Amino acid sequence: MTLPTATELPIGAVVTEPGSTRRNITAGWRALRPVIHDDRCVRCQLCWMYCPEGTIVELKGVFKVGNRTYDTKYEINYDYCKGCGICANECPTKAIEMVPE
Amino acid sequence: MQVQKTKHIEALTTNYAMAYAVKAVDVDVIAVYPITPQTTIVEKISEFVANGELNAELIHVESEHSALSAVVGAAATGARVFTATSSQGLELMHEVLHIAAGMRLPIVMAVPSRALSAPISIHGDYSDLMNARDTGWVIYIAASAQEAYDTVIQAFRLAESVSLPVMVSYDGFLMSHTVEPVELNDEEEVRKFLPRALRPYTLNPKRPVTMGPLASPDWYYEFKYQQVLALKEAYKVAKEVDSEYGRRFGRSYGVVETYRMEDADYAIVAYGGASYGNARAAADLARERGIAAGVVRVRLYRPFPTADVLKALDSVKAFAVVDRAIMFGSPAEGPLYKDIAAAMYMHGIDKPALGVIHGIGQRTIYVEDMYKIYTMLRENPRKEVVFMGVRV
Amino acid sequence: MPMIEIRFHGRGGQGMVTAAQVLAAAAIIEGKYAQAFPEFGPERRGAPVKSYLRISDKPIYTREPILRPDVIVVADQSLFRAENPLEGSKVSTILVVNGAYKAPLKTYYVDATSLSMKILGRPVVNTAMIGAVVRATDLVTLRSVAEALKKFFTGRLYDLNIKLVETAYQETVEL
Amino acid sequence: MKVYYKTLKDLPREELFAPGHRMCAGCGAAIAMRWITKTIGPNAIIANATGCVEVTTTPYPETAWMHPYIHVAFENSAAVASGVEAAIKALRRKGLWDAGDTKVVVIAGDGGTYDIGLQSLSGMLERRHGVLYILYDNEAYMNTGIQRSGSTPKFSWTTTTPVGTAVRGKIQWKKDIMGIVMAHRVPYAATASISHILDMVNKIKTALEYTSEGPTFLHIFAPCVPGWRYPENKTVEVARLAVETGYFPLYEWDHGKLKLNPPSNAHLDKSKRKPLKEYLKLQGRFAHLTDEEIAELEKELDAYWEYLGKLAQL
Repeated sequence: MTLPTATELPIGAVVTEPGSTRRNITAGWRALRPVIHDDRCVRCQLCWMYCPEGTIVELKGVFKVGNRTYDTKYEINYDYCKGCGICANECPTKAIEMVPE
Repeated sequence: MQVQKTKHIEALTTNYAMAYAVKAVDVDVIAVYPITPQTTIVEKISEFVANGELNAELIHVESEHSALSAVVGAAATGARVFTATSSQGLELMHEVLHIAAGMRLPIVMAVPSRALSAPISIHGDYSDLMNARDTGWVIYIAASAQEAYDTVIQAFRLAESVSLPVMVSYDGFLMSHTVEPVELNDEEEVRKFLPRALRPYTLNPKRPVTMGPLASPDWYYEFKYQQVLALKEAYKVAKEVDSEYGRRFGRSYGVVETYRMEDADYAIVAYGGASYGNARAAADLARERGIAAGVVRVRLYRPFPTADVLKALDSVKAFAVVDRAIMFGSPAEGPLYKDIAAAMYMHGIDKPALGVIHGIGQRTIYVEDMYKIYTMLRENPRKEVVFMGVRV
Repeated sequence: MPMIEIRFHGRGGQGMVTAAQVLAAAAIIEGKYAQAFPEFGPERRGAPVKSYLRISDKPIYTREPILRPDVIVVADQSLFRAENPLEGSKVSTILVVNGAYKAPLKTYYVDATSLSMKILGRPVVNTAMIGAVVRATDLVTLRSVAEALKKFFTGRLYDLNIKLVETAYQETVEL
Repeated sequence: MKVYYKTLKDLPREELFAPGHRMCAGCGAAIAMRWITKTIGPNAIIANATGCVEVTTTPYPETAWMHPYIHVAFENSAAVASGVEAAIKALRRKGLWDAGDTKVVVIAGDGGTYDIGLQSLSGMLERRHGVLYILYDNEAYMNTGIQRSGSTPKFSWTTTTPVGTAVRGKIQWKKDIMGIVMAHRVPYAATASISHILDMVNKIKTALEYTSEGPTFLHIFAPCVPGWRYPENKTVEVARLAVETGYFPLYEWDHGKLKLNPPSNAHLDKSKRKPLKEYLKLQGRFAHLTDEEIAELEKELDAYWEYLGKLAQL
């Protein structure tokens, strides 16, 4: 890859694209992968709240799980999950399982 | 463009002249911290703000490190900023000097120069400035209150044109506290000379950017090279700004000033008011006594005006460089001497150049001593650094 | 007019730095060039201090201390014991002194301390000495001095100082 | 504290701190950053001190920040923020500010706050700039590889307070930064923990709104996986135990009144606090502690609670 020259770069090392670390996929950091068992999820939001990377995605809609209906569902954005396991550790219903990659 | 018609001349110290320039420029944020001999600048600015003559935010910081840090923050936010310091204060700022330049912020700072501790000295020399000379700032050294006033206004224009911070320095006490006539510009005209320009990047939630990131070896060098290019550009732009200022306000100085150099055999190269002024008087004396003497004054010190200095010294038989700072342990202890020696070497010029260290800790600079330098040049032209006026 | 060099001798607190600055400002008001600077130091009240004034029709470049003064101003006679205010004087040098003092120079004197006490109620002699210098040298007009003083004093203090300058001007005597 | 968010449902949804940053897996500070950025909303400028957060979030040419962000140096983030705040004021007065009511927020670690940045913090507080200063406290210089700071607790292992035969960990107590800040008579200062998000975001919002009166301060407890030597899934658990054992009380200083917040408001009664050992035993940095040393820490903690109780009665 050819990197930009001194005159091509913005002056003063200003980073002009907000939130651009998104280009850096950190999935490769992960040894264990969290898996949400939706049937055990009670939508308490704790995983979403505590994820250091913001990788727990909250979906809105109508979700039927067994005989219960929820207006939210939680999924994991594996692009950025570093596999720390805080979500699994904090889950009160043990709905998140850490499995080897 | 028209030269101002009605003259408004005030009796001002150079420090007060700085404050008047800041007022004319309509600065937004000023960091205020006392240190001798700088203090009367920020006192006068505080008075202007207290009287409603200057619409600026004063930040009464708790140290010089914070003074420069605060104006870095304000400049990054898009404000026009100013601060001032001397001596130990400039030393305390040192870390942030590099950062301000690396972030390419158009900060203007006044530096009435003063000796460094230890032992403590409140008196003038250029040790403080010379320690800051390679930090990526543009540096002017003025020789009169009028020039210092004009230079601050030019400095804002230059800083905002090339995105570099600028220091305007001059002799501590020998100028900072000396009352002289200063012709003040019409403030409306100054503001026309310095229109508010939208800077490409500022801290603004409407256009978020990140400033001061971490640069890896793949990226860092290019930003440093950008600074090299910017200083080269500043050499050109400083001349243009000075010319335009001359057309508008009737006063310009060039980047290098010469006195009686047309037919001079021997020259003194100097910077600052006392060294230059007394060298001028010495040149007059020398000419009365049959020596074709002249003076070259370096006004723009960084970027170094190599071409102009070499041109000024082109036809002399020998010259002396007088420095009011010591670079300890250096092959030549005078900082300006070393710059000129390097410039000459790079251009294949070889002629006798005497380095003279003088005025350290404001040891009195006499015209007679300056005259002696001309006689030394005539009688024994050589390459050597001498410490004039020290008891050994 | 050739360059005139004046050296002021006083003690910290007597206002000799201001005296040089006021006269510089007066000269500048008259379109002349001037340069006023103190002998710099951390000295506090009471210490002997010098200040310098140059006035000329042409721009002034030299910044060395005044070694061969055309005028010497001494605000306090005790200074003759503390140092030698007459050092470097020329045959033509004029001495302006607070109170009668016998010196081998053309001398003008005024009882600045008494006048200051009477008019200001304080022994701050600088403005009285300004009046005496103007009388002795005619370097600037009293009108320019009055204009220059506006930068240094306001209100009642301005009025009193103008009165003091004028009174001192009138009461200055050539020895 | 004003309650802006009553339940988790009320919490701000928009993410304003981008993933892909290089903070450690399980980083406590990362949780804090997510919630700080969400809570302050987009109309704010962030000044960040040198530290873990700074180097891991701004690897040129990328940034995790979606706010206007500036990093200058280690010790001066409060001074930089003072300049930013003053600039907004001056530019607004002159009609040159187009972004409305923009807030200014400092984010700094314990090294940049307790130690090298204390002077500029004090200056900013004394001058009463309308800036929210947020300290994320991981109790050591983690960016340089776990060296002791003024915030490191007594007996803690760090690389500069190793556990040897003659000296066993840090000798001195942790500095009372909140006491120092409160002594500046700021309108609002509070402690918060990444384990108690609802409490934390309400404090962030309260502190942010109070910047219209002057400087405000938040002390956020943010555990560090490599520095404290615990498994990376335990970050929130460690933080929660710090609160529940009374090691890190949640309280706020609101216009001169100190108030303990739940669950810490019950902890003046020692029997309501979990044993300190439960907090210590999770962390490798305390693994060498003897029962006597733990007893000494407990004794000091009791004294601290007595002091807090007196403050709360003022």
